[in-house]
Amino acid sequence: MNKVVKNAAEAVADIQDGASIMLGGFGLCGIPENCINALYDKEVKELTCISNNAGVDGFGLGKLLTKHQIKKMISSYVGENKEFERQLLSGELEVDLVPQGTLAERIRAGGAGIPAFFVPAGYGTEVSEGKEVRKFNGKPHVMEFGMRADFAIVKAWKGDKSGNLIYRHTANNFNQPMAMAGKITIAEVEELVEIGELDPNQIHTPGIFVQRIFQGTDYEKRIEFATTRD
Amino acid sequence: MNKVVKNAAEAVADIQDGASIMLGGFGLCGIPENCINALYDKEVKELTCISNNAGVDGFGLGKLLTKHQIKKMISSYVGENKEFERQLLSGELEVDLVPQGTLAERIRAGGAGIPAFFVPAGYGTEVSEGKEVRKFNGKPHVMEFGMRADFAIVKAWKGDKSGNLIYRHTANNFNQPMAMAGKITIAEVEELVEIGELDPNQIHTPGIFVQRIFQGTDYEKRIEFATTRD
Amino acid sequence: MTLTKEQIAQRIAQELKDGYYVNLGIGIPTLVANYIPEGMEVVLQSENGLLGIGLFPTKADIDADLINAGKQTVTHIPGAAFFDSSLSFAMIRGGHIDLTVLGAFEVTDQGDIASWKIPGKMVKGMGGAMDLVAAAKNIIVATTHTDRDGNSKLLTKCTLPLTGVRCVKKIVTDMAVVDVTDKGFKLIERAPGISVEEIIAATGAPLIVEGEIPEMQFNN
Amino acid sequence: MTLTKEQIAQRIAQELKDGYYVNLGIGIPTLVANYIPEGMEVVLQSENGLLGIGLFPTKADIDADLINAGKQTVTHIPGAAFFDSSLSFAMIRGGHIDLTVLGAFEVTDQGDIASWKIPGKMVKGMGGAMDLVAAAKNIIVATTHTDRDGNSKLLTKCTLPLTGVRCVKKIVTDMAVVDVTDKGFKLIERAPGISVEEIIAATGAPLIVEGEIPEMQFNN
Repeated sequence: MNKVVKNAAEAVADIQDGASIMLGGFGLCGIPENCINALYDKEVKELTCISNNAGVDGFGLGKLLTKHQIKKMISSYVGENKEFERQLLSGELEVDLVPQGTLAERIRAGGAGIPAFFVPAGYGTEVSEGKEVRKFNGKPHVMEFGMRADFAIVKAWKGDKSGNLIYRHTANNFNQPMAMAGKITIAEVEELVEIGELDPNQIHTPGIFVQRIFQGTDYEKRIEFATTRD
Repeated sequence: MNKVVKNAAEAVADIQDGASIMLGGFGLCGIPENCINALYDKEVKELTCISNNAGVDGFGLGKLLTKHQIKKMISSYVGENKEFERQLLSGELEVDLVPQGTLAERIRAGGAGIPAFFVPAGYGTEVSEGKEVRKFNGKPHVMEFGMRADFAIVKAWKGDKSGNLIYRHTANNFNQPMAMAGKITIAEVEELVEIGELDPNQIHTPGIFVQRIFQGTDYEKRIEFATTRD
Repeated sequence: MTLTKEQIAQRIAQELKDGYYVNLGIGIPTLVANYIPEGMEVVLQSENGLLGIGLFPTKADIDADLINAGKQTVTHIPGAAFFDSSLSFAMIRGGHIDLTVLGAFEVTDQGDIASWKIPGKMVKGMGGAMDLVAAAKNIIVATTHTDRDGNSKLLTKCTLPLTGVRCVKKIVTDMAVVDVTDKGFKLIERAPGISVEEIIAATGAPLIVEGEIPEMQFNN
Repeated sequence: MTLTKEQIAQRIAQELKDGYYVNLGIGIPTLVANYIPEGMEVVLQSENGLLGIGLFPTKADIDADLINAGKQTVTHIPGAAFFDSSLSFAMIRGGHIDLTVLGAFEVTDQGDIASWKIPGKMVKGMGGAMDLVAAAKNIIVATTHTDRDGNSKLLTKCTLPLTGVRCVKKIVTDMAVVDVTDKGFKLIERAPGISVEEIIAATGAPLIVEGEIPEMQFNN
């Protein structure tokens, strides 16, 4: 069982045009920088990307937009990105907007073998158009579907060679549910350690969910809004 | 915001006859011993207990059975308990058997505001009788409902005074989802520490889910099947 | 005179209670954190996975792995917890948050809210707003009473795409505190120096006015 | 001669592949862990919240907080992970387990299985069996071919309450290895010294027999 790959290029080598890919991160926090760069270099196209956000101009998923590699985005919030806006308004890019909690739960459900579930979010809005609505305890709920993807690409703080992952602070976000939902899950980590070095009680993502892992390099960890009190 | 109570007696003081209570643990592993003993001493009756198992004769929930305090059990497996069997066969006790994964998910869903969801488990068996069945991707699934309880009583390894909990090894089991699903959640912990002593990245149950917490005493931690290799 | 953003936040802070878990939206709602009464313990949840938001960091403490839902760098308080997005929204959807404060383009006297999309202009997405409004026990909207053109944001029907229906409980604007009741908008307080008539004129829906309407009180 | 429990387990172990994540039920299935081929990495999942079951502990190492789904004390391997029951069944339901081995009272040539309840006698509950059989990609049943009275456990229809339908892929008994195919039971191997005729006689459903049926091979 060898899950360790050399680098991002090897990890994404079999991602083909037209693939669906989940990418962890919230804004630029906890995004799999190495793999995004590798997808950029590889010039794979027609991608369906499931990611809470779409990066910023020229960084994160915004990088893939510059080469028109993304056909469709499934996200909850896609502000902060002018090229994105341009492609959306010109019809080059398809966007499916999903409430953030529903998005997170659809991903978890996909990984957990739950094909559908009901949530209150979106009832009475355009999000519920065409969807099954049912009342529970007198309150209307919308049926939503579990979601999987050909690949899930996540970024963790530490990982071991059997694929166990630990995230740091708010860089966890969508990485943890997405790791469950990839047909193939690729994890890039800041520090790859030997098997047995992580405390089994502190694993956020057990290794069973991860098929490939490598230690990333040169993390830029760009900050969107550096806000300080001094 | 003072969540700390003195002991189990204070923690369960307002649990009334007829209450529904979730109790964490798998077999005897990770059960809230102190609170079970307090419920036994308090002689509260007509309880609906949601717990994966029903303890053994005279220990864990088996103790409450000796005083006929339980009206109904919702569990996945109730072996290892002769008094339980007797009360069930004599009709003194009502039992609702739920597949273990469905039980865990119903509890999580209850805590997560998901009123209903679909699972494959139980389709074609007596578990799916009278339930809505629907095919997803060609495979039949059964609709199951989220579950909450008046009280959830969980046992953790460490907890802080704001209710953050960390479980140890397989003593986590149902404690973590149940902590989310109590209208009032009571946590007993082996070690109660000051706020700030737990690493925020290692919290299993964030304090928002916990309304009362105390440090338990005299944990017996009885072992059902001590199996050794020597 | 109409309130400043800071005063709106200050008035909303008066709705806080000890032990509350609160989710503050982007904009004016974020400012509420600055006015938590001394000695009161209020824990702020950030839907990107943090319970226990602290102050903004010093330049030296800035950490790219620690941001709020507005993508600003933050710190965490002692006793904080980090978690993933699905657990974060389990908290929200499951009703574990005591109070949600968010901004709005429009609110109706039924409690409907429009806050995420202006057709024809850019659509940024709803983020977590739809989940928050659909599930929170208690929702306060922080907004100006009218838009830049003087049109009321308090209406009988939203003209913009909805974020949620029948969910808003209270509105704190730069002119008034308005409750959303079964019978519609009810005026609770006025901004200092603003008359009931001015508020009625600025409100695009019937407004229940019972007895004397007190001015908002600010302690500092 | 019919196989011992250990030999059934040993034969099932031949179905393992490097890198497999496996859930072993109580009884004969648990014994499969003793026959994992040397050098092969197989990770055992326990549905009570452990990925990476190790050996049974020494008396000195016994830990009440570390048990398997059969409530026996165990240890964990390096690289193990602990988690709660809902995540554990997310793994199972989500199809992340490569192989599930479990016992049965009855199995049909459609792949139906009855394994949890004998009406009139005690009902202990299904535990995690229904979740496992409904979701596993690959399910092997470990059982004796007949019950104590000589009645076949391999049938065209279960007489006992079902655990799951159309889910079992392969059955390893003390007499034979039988695949559950679209066309029904198909004999794959015989226990050493057991004839095809004996197996047919002990099987309560049609059995497809094509060509020579080899004897099971045991390396030790």
